[in-house]
Amino acid sequence: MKFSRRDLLIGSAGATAGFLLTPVPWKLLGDVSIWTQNWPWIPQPVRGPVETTQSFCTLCASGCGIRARMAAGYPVGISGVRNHPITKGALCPLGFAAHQLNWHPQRLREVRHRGRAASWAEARAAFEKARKEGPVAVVDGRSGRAASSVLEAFAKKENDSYQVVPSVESQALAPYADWSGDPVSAFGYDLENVRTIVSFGAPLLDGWGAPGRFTRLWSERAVGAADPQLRLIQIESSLSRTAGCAWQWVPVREGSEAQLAAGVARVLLEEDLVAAQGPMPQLSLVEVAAQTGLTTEAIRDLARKMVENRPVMVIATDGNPAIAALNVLLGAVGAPGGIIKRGERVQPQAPYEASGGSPRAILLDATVPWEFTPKTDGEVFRFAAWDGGGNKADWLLPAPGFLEELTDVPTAPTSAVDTYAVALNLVAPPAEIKGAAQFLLELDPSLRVVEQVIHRRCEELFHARRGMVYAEQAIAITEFDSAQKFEEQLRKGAVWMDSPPRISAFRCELKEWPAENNVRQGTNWAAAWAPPVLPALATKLYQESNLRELPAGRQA
Amino acid sequence: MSARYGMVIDLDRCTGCGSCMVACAAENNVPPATSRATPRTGLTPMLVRKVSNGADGAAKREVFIPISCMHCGNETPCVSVCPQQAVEVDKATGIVMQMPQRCLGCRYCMVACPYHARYFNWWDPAWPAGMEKSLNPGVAVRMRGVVEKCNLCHARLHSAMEKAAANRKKEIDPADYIPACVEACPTGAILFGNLADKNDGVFSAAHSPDAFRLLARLGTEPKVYYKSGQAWVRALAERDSERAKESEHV
Amino acid sequence: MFPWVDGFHWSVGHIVFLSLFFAVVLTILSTLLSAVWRTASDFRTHRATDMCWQMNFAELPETERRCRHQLAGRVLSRICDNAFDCRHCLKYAEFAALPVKTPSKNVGIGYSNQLLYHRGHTWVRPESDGNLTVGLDELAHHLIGRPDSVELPVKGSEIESNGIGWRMRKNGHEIRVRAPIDGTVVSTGGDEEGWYLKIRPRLPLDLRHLLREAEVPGWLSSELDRLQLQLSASKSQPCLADGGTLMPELMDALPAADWDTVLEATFLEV
Amino acid sequence: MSELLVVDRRWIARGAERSSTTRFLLWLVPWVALLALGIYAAGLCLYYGLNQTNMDNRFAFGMWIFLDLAIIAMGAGAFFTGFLVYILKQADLKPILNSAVVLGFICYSGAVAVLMVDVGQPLRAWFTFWYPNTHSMLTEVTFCITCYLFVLILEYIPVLLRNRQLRKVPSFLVFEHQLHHLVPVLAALGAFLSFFHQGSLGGLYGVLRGRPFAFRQGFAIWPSTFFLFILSAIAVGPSFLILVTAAAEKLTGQKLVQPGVFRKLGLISGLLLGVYVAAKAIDTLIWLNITSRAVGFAPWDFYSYKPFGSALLFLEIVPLGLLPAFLLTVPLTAKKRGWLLCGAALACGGILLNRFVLTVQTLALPTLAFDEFLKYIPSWQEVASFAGVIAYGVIVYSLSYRYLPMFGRVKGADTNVSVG
Repeated sequence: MKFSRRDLLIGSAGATAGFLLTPVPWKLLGDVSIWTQNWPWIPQPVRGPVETTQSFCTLCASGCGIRARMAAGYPVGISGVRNHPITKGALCPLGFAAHQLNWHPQRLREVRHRGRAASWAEARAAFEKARKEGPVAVVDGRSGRAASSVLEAFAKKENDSYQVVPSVESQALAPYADWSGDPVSAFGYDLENVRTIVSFGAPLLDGWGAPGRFTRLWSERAVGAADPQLRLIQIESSLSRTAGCAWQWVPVREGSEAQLAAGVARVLLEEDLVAAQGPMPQLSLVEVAAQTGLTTEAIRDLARKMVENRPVMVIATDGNPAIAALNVLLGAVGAPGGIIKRGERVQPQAPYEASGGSPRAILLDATVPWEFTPKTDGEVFRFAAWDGGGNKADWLLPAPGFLEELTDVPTAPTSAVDTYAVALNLVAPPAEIKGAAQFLLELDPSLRVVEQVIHRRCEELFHARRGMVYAEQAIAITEFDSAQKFEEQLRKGAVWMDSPPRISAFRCELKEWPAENNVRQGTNWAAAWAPPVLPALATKLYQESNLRELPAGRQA
Repeated sequence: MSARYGMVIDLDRCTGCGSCMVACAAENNVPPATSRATPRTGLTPMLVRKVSNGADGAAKREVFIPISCMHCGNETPCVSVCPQQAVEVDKATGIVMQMPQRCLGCRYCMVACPYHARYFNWWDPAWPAGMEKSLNPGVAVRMRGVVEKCNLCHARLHSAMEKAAANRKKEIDPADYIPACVEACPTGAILFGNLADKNDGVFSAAHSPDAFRLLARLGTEPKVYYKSGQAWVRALAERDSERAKESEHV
Repeated sequence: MFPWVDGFHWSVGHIVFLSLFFAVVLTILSTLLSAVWRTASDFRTHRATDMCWQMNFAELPETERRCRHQLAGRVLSRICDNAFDCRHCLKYAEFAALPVKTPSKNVGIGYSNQLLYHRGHTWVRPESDGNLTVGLDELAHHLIGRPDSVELPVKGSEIESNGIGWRMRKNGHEIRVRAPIDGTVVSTGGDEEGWYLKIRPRLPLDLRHLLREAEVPGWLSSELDRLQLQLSASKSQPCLADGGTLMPELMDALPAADWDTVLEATFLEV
Repeated sequence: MSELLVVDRRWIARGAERSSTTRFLLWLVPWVALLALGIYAAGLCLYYGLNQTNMDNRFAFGMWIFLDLAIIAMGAGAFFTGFLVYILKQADLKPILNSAVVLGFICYSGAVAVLMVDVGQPLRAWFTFWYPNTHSMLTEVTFCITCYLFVLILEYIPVLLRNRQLRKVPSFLVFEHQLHHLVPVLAALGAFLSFFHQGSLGGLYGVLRGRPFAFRQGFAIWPSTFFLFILSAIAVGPSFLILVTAAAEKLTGQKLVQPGVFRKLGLISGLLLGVYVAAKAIDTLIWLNITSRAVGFAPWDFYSYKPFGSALLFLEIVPLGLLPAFLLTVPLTAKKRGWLLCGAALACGGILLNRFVLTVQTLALPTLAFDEFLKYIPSWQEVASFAGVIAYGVIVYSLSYRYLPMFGRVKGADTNVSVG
């Protein structure tokens, strides 16, 4: 039998029709659709039970309360804690994606020596060798933590230096420390009681201090009324986020903020708007007007508005004494709604200078801002969780990342009251990770470990019997039976807050009006962001939208 | 249950920090940008847009307008255009739901949306190695080639309903269902609730004299309201409202 | 799509839309299937061969469709509209009665007045036993010469006039020779025998459609003209040897000519 | 090579004058290269995703949709000529029917191919059939175009089977004959389907409530653009047929159709174009003064952005609308081939511009008060993919012209054999 073309045609048509009648093509069609919905190369979340744990964000000194949703041992979602007495549920945009940071491609997972892989033993040997040659310096980015006390103890023991890099917000408080003799760490802003805030470029609504604190106050007291309870006057050369939201924006010429402060001081004194009598600035009002680009009338108006609704406080973006001096003039130092001195229940460590000459090695804790570069001839040992690249440190030592380390959270730099909290190591760190305190403890096992320090501090707080514990509800510390119960509560994510301080007037003596130095422009949201990298989702803000610029020196 | 979930966003309270955008992306497993992504190819189901009043110098003012899906309640533009029913309005909640696994990626709905609140997955979703462990287990990752948008954190609504069902309750506890952006806003600028409930805070806020909706004249009944005490901000609601006012003066 | 598929709604719009869609799909499918079905039934009822011939005939150039009466000079000009099947021609009798005007001339190729010719260059010779012998005419023989192979129908098979009588191959060209009459093959010959088929004709016997006598030289000379044109158009070599006598074994002699076209025109293919 | 020459000649209809094999191959070379580039570009888009294009979330439809709409309008000649020949019995247009079918097949298959690259998940294309949303204009478009493509294939098959070699297979020839008998059914079906999908392509944008530039009021469920698109498509289809046929005549140096066919097509095109322009003008007035005003959009919201000024609207209505309508209908110009072709070209240009405005300008214009005017320039992948479709069209048309009876009875014009 021969196959003709006709047979072939009929055969193939029949086969096609027959095939369509079988379930095969329809099953394949369905499978294709399911396959396209679950392409194997698309990552899918690991399904499983989700538990919620409360802790604190330790990426900056603000110590915001966070609720971490944990699945399979990893955080899968971060949100704020509404019951936190200071941050009240707010987080900065980066905090919401902070749980991704541990997986950042720049994550340090091994010891690196000048760009090459090295071991902890080598790092330890190098550090010990330097320490034998002379003093070393230990630099802490956030003093007051239990780990800080380990660093300090280590340094003091053999007459090494212990240095502290103050936060941006504390730098602005430095003049008051100079004038009063009290330590900078003791000062805070009594934002809760102020009615007029004059900000000289401080990004109050854009990453200044804890994100929840001032923004909440502003939202509750400053928005929506022509004559609000809280007036925010922003003095800034460009329309920043804070300036845009301010009750009044005073656009001054860039860098002339200190001159404006002098002008305002002159008006305040000349028009007897304040109780203080002096000192009178050198600059005349006309000179100030010329330098700031404002009219003399605008300056007079500003000064009058400042005292219209008291108490008033001036907040600077750096430690410019001319601006700080305004607070002295306005009587906003050591008064409600001004610069106040905290109780300092947990004493931060004061810097300690070694006497044996320049340090042979410098150890930078992971809290030290990435931009901070010490001047030294010796080797630099930098602890960091992420490698920001382009750093001069000789040794890069992999430090714990987000939620990978047990640490306590002392009072935030701008806070008006003392707080204390404990952030647990919720996430198991990669194998090679070691904190600075742990590193030093290995060198000197006689030091007290972080956990012991926290334990000791809890006991001290418990015995002082002051303040409240903010857990699900606020509980007075006096209601706790024992220090142990108190510590347990803290370890569950509660925060202790001191009773509102009695305002103890402290004296700032101003002999003459300070020189009007140039003022640094307002730092933005990310300046306070100590890690050298941004969470992956920050691309939403600077790359996938026009909302923000990528901060200089940072990468996502 | 017959709710009409919606939001009232107080623009005077928005500082443009961007927390809502990041919290939204984290909650919904939105991937970070690839190196080539731009503001026009990004994935931002919640997007804060910066709008200026056009003046210079001291007269310049800016406002930040968070824009997500408006969950239009009438003639929902994206629903009727989708060729394969990948978009639908949930009758029980009023939420406009996007089903990515049904989506063909034709992008007709994006063309239809006057608010540009819909986003196309131009790239395969990718995270740095290991970061998939940080994904939210409640939400499936979308694949390349489909459209996505805000679905008012439907996974949260789902778990709130599960919780209510476990407690043998018909209605969910409003405290259990708060979308990520609402929760994230540090100034509490976003009010969320049931617009059909006269006792709900959003109802009165939506009916306050300062409240307005974007392009309300299109008649799509968006369920996201905005609020501002500033006239120039309210004027952003419609395209020609400023001109209309000018002509009134003439 | 269907009531049991997700997304189906019992709404008027949905039902109307899908009904229209299914109606369209059914129309398309039934159009296709009915064409297939009709094709199959055409083959079943043996209409297919005739249909093919009719369609091919319609595509032939006018010069190849001239009426036998024009060839014989009975009429000035007439195009056949019966696909060369005079058995169906209503005017046949009328024209056949007219006097022949073309003087019989030497056309340069042999033919016989005893043979009946088909336009596909076959001849038919009635035999005494009532069978018909079919062979290739001289012109075709001159063209092809000795075929490389011949594929004849098996004994007992039916052939239909204008259908394929037999196939030959020559120099890579397939030649399908049209059968001049309907009938059953009783024996097969070949090139050597000088005939190819012996056919028992289907009754009643009607050979009216075949060319005869005065029509043949007219037809052959016009065919020779066509050949000369076609062959000289492609190649400049002479094909008619001295004074209009056709060279034998032309396909071998002029291998470069456009034989596809020549053979198709000769054997009435399109 | 000589083998190829023989095979090539063997497939060309007997007596048809065609260029030499070498010339034909040389003609094909650039188009095949372009097609290969197009396939490569489309492959990039399918493999790496649509990030290869310059479309984005705001310009979600780009050049592809514009050109799809345009070529589908141009392909309307297929159904409209079929409608004229078989339903309205305009037998004198029959000689051009096959070429209209081939042209329609090229336009529609090309458009469908581009659409398959244009969607993010081509493997899910069948979802539209499985879960159809019958309210969507795109569903209507998808259903009708797919069905119509099958109709076109069925109409193309008889042309294909009439090839010199294919017709030698008796079953092909008989099938061709039987299918050809049923073509009036297909023509009616094609007219029905085309009516709806040309319309729903217009509706595609007309229903966009969220895009006041495109949104139109209408009748029943269809916006006015639905009807304008049908009208404009049947107006431009014959013009495009004229242009392509004239181009084929120019390239082959042969007279393919009688001048009367051009005249008739031109007249039909011109008259319909006139009606279309009038309807379009009325629609524009209603839209500018009532529809878009009602939702807070004024004419200057649409026409104050360069380069999309009101000049574009004028251009579309007068020089590319009224003018060709006159050129194609007024005997003085319609009689002259040059003017006729000019009119047809202008008519095609007008419809191209119309589709461009509706697709691209709609997306470029702001909707929110704080939206900016957008720019979009297609990427090379987009351009190359589309150029590939053009090349595909040229190749299919060239092959069809060479091997198939495209223009009535090819043999009729054959005068190789003189009467002896």
